[in-house]
Amino acid sequence: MGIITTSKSGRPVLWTSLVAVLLTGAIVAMYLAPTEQTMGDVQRVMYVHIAVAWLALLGFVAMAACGLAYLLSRNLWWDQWSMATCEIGWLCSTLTLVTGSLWAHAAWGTWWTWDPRLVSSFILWAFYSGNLILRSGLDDGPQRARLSAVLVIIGVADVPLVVMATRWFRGIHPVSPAMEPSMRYVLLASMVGLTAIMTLLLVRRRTQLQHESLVMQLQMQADEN
Amino acid sequence: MTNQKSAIQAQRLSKRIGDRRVLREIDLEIAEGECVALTGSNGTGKTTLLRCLSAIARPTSGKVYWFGRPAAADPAQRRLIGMVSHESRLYAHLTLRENLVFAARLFSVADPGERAEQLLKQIGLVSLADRQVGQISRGMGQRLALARALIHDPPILLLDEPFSGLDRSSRDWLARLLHERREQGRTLCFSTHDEQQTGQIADRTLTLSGGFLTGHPVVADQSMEENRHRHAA
Amino acid sequence: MGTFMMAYLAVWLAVVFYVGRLGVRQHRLQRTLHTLQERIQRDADQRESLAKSA
Amino acid sequence: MASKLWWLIHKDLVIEYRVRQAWPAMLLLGIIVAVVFNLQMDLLPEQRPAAAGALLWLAILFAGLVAIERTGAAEQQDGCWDGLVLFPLPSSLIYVAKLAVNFIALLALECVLVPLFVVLADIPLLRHAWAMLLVAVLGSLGMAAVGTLVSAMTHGLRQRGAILSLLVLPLLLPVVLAGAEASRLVAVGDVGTQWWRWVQFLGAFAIVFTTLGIVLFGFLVEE
Repeated sequence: MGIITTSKSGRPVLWTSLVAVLLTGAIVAMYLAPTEQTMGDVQRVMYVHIAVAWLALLGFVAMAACGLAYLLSRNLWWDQWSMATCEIGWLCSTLTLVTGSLWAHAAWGTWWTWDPRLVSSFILWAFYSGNLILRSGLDDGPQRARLSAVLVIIGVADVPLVVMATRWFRGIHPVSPAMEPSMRYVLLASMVGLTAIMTLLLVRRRTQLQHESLVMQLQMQADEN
Repeated sequence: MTNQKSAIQAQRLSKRIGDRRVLREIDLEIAEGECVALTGSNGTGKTTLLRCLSAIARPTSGKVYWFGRPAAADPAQRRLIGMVSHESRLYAHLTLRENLVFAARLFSVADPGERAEQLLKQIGLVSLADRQVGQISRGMGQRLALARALIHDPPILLLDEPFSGLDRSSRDWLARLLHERREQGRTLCFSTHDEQQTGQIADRTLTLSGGFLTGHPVVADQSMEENRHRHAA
Repeated sequence: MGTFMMAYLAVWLAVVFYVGRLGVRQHRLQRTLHTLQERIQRDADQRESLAKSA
Repeated sequence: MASKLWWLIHKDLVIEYRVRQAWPAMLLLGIIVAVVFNLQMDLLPEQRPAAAGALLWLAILFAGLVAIERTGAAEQQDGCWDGLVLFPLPSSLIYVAKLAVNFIALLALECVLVPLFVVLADIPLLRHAWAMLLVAVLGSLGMAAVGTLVSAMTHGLRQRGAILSLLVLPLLLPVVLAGAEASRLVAVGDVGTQWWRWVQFLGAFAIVFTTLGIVLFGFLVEE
């Protein structure tokens, strides 16, 4: 029964590291990184934007890998990872759209345009949302794990095709802007920091999902006795 | 490991549907040529057990064997099984004959048209052969569903509540038909809640309650031999 | 700088929101577990007293 | 195996012919969408092919969803699906049969919509009929491959229609884009290397998702 009592001890570590990483990131990005010449301070948005965009993409691939692992092993452990990744990935994907939109408003003077890169990140967000909605329509258990696994595998096969199709339609999104070395370091640090935070949340959520399913099993046993 | 003489064998079969553990580690063995009745009150999982035994449903854990081979391994194995459920599994908008011919074709029966005709005669519905299934009565539909399950002459026949909803003459007809198949050495397993029927037809009665089987689910070799002799006599 | 602050705030809020949600679920889980434990204990006591009286 | 595949498809077509559960609704919706879209088009002649190409494929997608949603409608009554699963067939064969039925339905839809667009939008889609046919065939194949798979995935869900379109629309975006662009090139008479690239793209899409469907369909239908 001691499964959940361990959870309290992890909390201060979680909070401290979260606050520390986020604050350091903000200070570094605001004061240490050089100001970009043409864009000015607006360019600083990139440090978060690229980091969450990278996480959204990474999460999608990781989710598909978990789905595949589930179908091969039929171990619900993988489905818990898949579910946790989906939630965090959805969060990062939403943040990608929000931060990107803020940047676009400052740089291009519009909140949204149908540029290829934007279309593909929107589609990514739609997949995450679709998977969450599909899951919410199904009961906990093997069936949900199976269907969601198939969906994310199809999704991950589709994303490159979306990117290709939209890119052939030509676009205005900066592909890889030239950066000073110091900017690169700040970006790298920001990516590592945010990845660490999200991984922490992911692991916590996965553990929680496991506890939830354990409690459900206990409840089932109690009902039967 | 698995007994060569057993037509169906289930090892530690469990099935969970949603939050319910419908079947709990069931061990079951049915010998070739045996006729087994499955009883239990409504909602105890007789249908689920039959669905697992026919490999329509995938067990949560445990294995099912048909004639010693894992049931789900190869789709071609499904020829060993015929099943009648309480749903007819017939296409309402195809005619009686079309339904049988379709099933015969997908089971690779040698002459589908001929086989369909033969079965229609056996169930006494030749005159309605070109009527759509949606337009015939439920009782007739049940007969046709049985014919559809027998289309490939399966060595194992599973029936889910075959007697429910039948009138007296149909019951007798069905009992005769089951008896006939047992005479031919086919394996039968049917679920029912009618105790009277079981005594007349079945060699063995198993009762399902609370997810467990009672009766004599696993037969020792000797008694299986006895059963076979009894059939032969 | 304003745009950057807004973007950063968005990330910050999202993380806070998610951690909050984790906390709420954890709390609910603890409560469910607690009532469950009580129930199991009660059932066990009942069985014991039944066995004694028999 | 091929003859069994044919009998599976044949059965669905016969039932559709007798009951008319999907096709009339699909075709009617297609026509209405086509007319409504074209009401809004008040463009210069040189802009028309681009707009009409995109609208044509959107119309196909929306109307096609009707057929996709009713995939296997014949099996949904009287436990016919269990009967199908009990046949000694690999589940991939059932997938291919259902895919073929949807593919045929989409082709029928295009046979109505393409001439309708020629008339309503006044663009010469049929000047290079073979080129248009190739685009239509490959595009429908990709749509049917994805649609059949997602339809099986959402089978039995509450609010199935909404979830189905929610999942299918983003997945089929590449087909709509490629179909629209290829149709535009056909309409302006430029069936050269650029057109061929889009056709190849549609072909690749169809191959990828048909293969995925054949591999993954078994996971969707087990109970």
